[in-house]
Amino acid sequence: MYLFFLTAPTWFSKLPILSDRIDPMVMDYVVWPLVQIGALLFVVLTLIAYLTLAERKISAWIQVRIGPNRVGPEGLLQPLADGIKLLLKEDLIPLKADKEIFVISPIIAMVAALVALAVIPWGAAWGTISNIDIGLLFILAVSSFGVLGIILGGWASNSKYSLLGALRSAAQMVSYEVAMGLALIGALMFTKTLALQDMVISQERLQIWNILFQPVGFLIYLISGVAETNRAPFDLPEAESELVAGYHTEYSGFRFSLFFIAEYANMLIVSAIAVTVFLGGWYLPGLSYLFAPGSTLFVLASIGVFGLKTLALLYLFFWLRWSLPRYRYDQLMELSWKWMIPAALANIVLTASFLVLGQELGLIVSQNNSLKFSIGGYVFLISTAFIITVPLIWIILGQINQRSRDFNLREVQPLPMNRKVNKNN
Amino acid sequence: MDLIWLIPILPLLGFLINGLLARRFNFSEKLVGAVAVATVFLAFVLSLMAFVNYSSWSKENQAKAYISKTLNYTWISGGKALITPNTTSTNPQTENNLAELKIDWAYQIDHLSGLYALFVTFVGLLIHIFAIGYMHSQAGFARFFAYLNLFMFMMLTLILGSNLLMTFVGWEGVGLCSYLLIGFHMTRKEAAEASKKAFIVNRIGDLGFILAIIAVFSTFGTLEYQKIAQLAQNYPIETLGTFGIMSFIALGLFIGATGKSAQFPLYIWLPDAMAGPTPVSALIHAATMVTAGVYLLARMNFVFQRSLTMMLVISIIGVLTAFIAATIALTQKDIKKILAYSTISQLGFMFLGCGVGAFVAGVFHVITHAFFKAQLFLGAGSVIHAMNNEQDITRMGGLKKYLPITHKTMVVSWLAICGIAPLAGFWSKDEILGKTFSTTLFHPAIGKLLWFLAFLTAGITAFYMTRFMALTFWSEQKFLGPTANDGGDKTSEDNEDEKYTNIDQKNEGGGSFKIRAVTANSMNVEPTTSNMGSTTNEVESTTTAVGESNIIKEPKLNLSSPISALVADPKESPSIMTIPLIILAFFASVAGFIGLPVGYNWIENWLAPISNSLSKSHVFGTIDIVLALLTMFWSVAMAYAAYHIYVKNPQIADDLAIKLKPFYQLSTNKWYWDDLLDVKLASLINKFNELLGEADRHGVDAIPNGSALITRGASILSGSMDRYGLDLLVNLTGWFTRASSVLIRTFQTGFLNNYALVMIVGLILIIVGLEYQAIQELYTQFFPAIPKVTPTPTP
Amino acid sequence: MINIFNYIAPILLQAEAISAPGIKDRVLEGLFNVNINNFLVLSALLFVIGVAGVLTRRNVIVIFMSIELILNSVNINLVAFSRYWFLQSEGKNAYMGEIFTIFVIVVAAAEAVVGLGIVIAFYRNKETVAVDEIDLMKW
Amino acid sequence: MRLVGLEAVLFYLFAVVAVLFAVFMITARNAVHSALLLISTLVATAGLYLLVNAEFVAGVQILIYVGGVLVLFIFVIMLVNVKEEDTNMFTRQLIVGGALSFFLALGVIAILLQTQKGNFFTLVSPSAPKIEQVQSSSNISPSHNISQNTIKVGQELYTKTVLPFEIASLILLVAIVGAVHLARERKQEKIYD
Repeated sequence: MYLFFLTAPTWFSKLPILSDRIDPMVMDYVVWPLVQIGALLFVVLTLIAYLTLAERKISAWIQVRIGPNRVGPEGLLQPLADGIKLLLKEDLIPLKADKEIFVISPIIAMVAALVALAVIPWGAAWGTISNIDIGLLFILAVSSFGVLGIILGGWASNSKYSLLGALRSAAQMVSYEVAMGLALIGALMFTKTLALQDMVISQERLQIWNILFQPVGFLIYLISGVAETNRAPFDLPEAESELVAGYHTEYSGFRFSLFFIAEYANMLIVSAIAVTVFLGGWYLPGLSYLFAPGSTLFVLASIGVFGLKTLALLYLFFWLRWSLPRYRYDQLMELSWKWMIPAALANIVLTASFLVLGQELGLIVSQNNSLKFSIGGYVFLISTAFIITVPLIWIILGQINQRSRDFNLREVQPLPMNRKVNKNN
Repeated sequence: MDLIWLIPILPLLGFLINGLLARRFNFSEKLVGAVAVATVFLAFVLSLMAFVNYSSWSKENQAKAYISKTLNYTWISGGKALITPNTTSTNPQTENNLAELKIDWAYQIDHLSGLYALFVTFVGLLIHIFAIGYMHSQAGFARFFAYLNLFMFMMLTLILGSNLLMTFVGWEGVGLCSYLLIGFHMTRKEAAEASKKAFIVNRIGDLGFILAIIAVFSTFGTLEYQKIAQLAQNYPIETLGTFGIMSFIALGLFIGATGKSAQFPLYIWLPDAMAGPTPVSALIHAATMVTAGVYLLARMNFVFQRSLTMMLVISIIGVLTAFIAATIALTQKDIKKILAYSTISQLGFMFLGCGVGAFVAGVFHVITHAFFKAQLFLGAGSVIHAMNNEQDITRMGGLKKYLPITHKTMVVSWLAICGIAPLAGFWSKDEILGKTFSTTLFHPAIGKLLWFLAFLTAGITAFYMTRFMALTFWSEQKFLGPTANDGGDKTSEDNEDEKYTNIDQKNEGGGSFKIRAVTANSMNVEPTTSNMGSTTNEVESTTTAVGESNIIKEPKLNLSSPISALVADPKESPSIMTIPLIILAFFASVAGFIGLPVGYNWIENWLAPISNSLSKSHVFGTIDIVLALLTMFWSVAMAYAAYHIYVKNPQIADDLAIKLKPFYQLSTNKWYWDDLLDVKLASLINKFNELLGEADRHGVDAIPNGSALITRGASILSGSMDRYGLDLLVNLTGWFTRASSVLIRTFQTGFLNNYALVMIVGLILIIVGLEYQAIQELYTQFFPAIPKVTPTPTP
Repeated sequence: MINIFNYIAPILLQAEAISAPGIKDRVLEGLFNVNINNFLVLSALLFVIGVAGVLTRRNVIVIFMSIELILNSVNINLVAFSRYWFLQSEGKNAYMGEIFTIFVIVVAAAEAVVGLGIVIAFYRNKETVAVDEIDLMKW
Repeated sequence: MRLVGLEAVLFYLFAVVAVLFAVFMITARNAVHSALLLISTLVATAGLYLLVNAEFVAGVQILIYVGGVLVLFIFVIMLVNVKEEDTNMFTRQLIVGGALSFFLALGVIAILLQTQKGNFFTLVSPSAPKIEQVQSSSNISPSHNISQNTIKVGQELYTKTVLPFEIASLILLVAIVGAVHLARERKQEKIYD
């Protein structure tokens, strides 16, 4: 087993209460991670509580309303009130439900969402809990557990709405997971690692954000991310108007709130990964001039930068939800298989070609598992990404979907009358 | 430079995209064209980069060929093979005369292939661009570009391949593409037949090539060019009259080259190949594919130089081809066939150059010829396009004012092919002529004779090219101009009348006259024009009519298709077609400066590592200047004569044709070579077949008839035996099978787990069988009371 | 290579006691000295459980799952030997086991996809997935 | 290869979980329960992979099995919607099959015991190498001491085993096409064709 926790900062290990009694090794690998985890859980859970408030406020502003403003000043205590309400509600288990799975599935969803938080690089140096070799793979693997929670929850409720929601969710998430994974590969070619902290460091070393090399990848990732978290306009598994509430129709009280927290935590993770992979993570050009790299202030500032970027993307999530209508189910599938996945594949091929070409032209040097660009290399890669890749992928998608009925708004040809569908089959 | 493997692969990619996806996804013409042009353009850019990189690289590496490491794998690995090298060779690969048959699929670049790849991709690029305009809104647009891209892939594989077998693959591939593209309008009979002809004639040459490849391997034990080049140095030069292994290889390669480059006995396919679309003619049948033969000669020059016999044969064949084709071109009427024979003639020049040891001059002429001939073909394409697919030059004339750009650019190429001083053709052609005159390979008299024939041919070239230009552009207009466009309103009776009157008129007199017939739908002439072209040819070969008269007997008077009349509204082609013309014309005028005989001869220096030519010692002297001036004046004189005859006094042409009737007929009938093949040879074979048939019918048939009688008798006997003896056995077998099946079929339960169970039983049996002793030992450990059965210890 | 568990393990197992040469402690240490054989036994057990599932269950889908279990037991062997070989051969060809595992996973996924497709097609016709009702191929 | 200390403890934990849940899996009445138990077994196996430093395979195992294959299984179970098998959970060859499995287990383990004789549960001799001492690591920057497993596997995968890799992708393609063809209804085919 290799080391994957990061060591404690000096100011922590020199705290007088601790340093006398505890071995420095135990301090680094037991005490400090526990402190970090505790702090992270506190911050994230609080944040999630207030994200619900933020969503209601934002939706209110978008619809020119005021939003919750009764509980506390400007409604700031609303999350607390909601939480108490959910905790005190009666805990129902339907009679015909599969009891074990009904109980265990919200826990699976919640745990999967929270475990993924462990590897996200929240900040420079000690701002991160752990940096593991398979970081991105770990996130994708763990988030696939979340799917399991939703499916099993829907199935165990023994209700047709829940089952339909679960089925939809299974198909949707499996589909969009493919697009999501493929969209990230283009960026991986630049960072040359799966470890998330190393990804940020590689962007810091190149002094650029990957989104400039990977506009298509970023877009695909973002769209798949929205679909992966079951947010509008892809919220078919819990479509209120069709399935009552989808997979969590039968859930109430605390179990329901677990699903709810899992959804918001997933949003947070998707945003954080987008920030890490495409938007430079905690790296901000010029930050190292303001604070000495490695200093405590620098780490705090980097955490702040990461948080701001993540919150900006979260705002985008809310904005999308209250602006766009829901997709139809076949449109949803078509979007994944006919648009996202071909585009992601084309993006991979083009990116790889341009990287090889750049190396042949001498603009890019690859050594020790990292890339080095000359000025021409930056210009070459960014210009090819925007001038060649984007239009070419648009053309390819246009060709693939030429006969598609829904997306290019053509007249739907009705089936001819003499072609009756044989109902016996 | 490692990216040279991409140069061929890119067009292949274009081929795959256009060939596989275009129809499925209904690609627009723009997209198809963009894909095709973009791949070729990238290939061109890569060639340029590789060329530049290689030129600096080769200086540091003793001008070795550079083999790309990126795409390089063992293609054929066939173990050891017995070869027969000569005793003097010290080949490290061969021990005990065994060589490893290991052929790589690798792309290499050296001085020759770099140059070739550069001009092939460049000319190809321009022709691709031209073709977008030319093929506009024709059926099979995507198919056409897919074929063109495939052709580029094959041609570049031919050029850049690092061994003979890869070249052979490319060789066959370009033959295939040529076949596909000649027969592009495959619904038309003559196109289909022309494509078959091209393919079959090429096969004859390819047989020679295959034999040569086998001979090369059995001699050298390798097919890599670099190794052959080293090993060939160990062989002695086979002097004139001797015929050793080197001569054999050279002969095989030369036969291959003869087929592909349309040399004397096998040239017949090239004129017919003009049934393909014009850009194809320009790309494949003028600029690139047909020069593959010259490429092969230059590539394998170290072998050819070992055999003086074959050098002489090449020279003679080359000069004969040049002369014969030039004389045929004098009287052709189809705009593209003139150019086709001209191409054959120029190829003859190239072979002559190679034959006298001036391989550099041959390659030089390939490049200059590629530019001006491609330009001429594209110009012809532009003319055809403007004339609504009319191809007969005797019906054109006066196009100068309609097609200014085409005309100007073609004038440049015309001057270039005639060999007028500063233009490209002059330098290369005169280099060949000069090298021929002063060749040291053969007896001086042979050189002089070859030179004289080539000299004559140069003049004839000037004559027929001037005739071509004159009839197309400068002479009187022979079709209805855009003002007479009201013919479409006429009734059908009128049309019929006019048609017949026209034919009458034509039959009455020879001489040049204006065709004024108008048919109802002559304005929307379908692309059936090579129909016309071919019928004119047919008629030509059978009629005894004289002069330049257009005696056109339309075999079927079909009302729906126009017969002879022509109303044309020639307009200059769109800029996508004219820009390639201009670029090519520019290169046709300046390409000669890469091979100036005085000063810095760039191409000589560049190709020096490839061909340490035998006639290298020749120094440029006064005699060359005299010869060059002589040739030029001779060409100018002939050109003026042609101008005089065809523009100033058109009737002279007819008079001349009557006076020189035998020669005229010889020329129009293509020296009766086609007839000899088609009629005489075919009828000879037919007669032989009939003879055999007779013998078969009377002599041989008696034997089967007799045997049949015996058989019938015997069958009656054996039938009865069968019925009573054998049937019993068969029935017994059937009964046994049925009985046993009752027992066996119970095992087949159709129950999945049962089958798995049987599998596991087998697994357990295997374990027990294999590890019997181990289990037994274990058993005795736990139950020591039971004695061992086999006391032998486990190994 | 920094092995954190090696650090914590002595605390956990009371290292001082073990290092004393008592027979009982040495047995304990031998038990907690996991080598390739333990992986082989685990793999064999999972394999046999999978086989038992294939032989006895009626539901086709569960049989498929048992097959996945069998493949998984093979993967354990491959990965364990990969590590074993890594230490024996000092890193040469050490990752072939893991790579082969990836291939096995890929093939398992393909097999599951096709198999489940067949199950759906069959269910559509006969409305059952019980394996002893799928016996159309018997005599 | 030696796993000692906490690693050994974790090995036994994962091994027991894997075997126990595997047994539960083949005896569960409900197919969904079976799937969930199989997932547990697979996750425990992934933990074993982590113990022997095969991080990448562990990640792939979870991503593909849990995220892909088992979701598909559950999806199909829901789609065919089989009622619980009340009486006939096992086939009629339960006893024979169980016995054979038992013999198989005996046979396999017998072979293992015999061929690896003396390597099980033996006493560790006092001269056996001691547990490695942990070195201080507080000064090493984080990006340099993480495992290189992914990089190594990737390098070998795309150099030495390129051809099997391509073949595997081909198999996947064939499987996709086959599955689509199998699972598509006649009705759908008629509409789309």
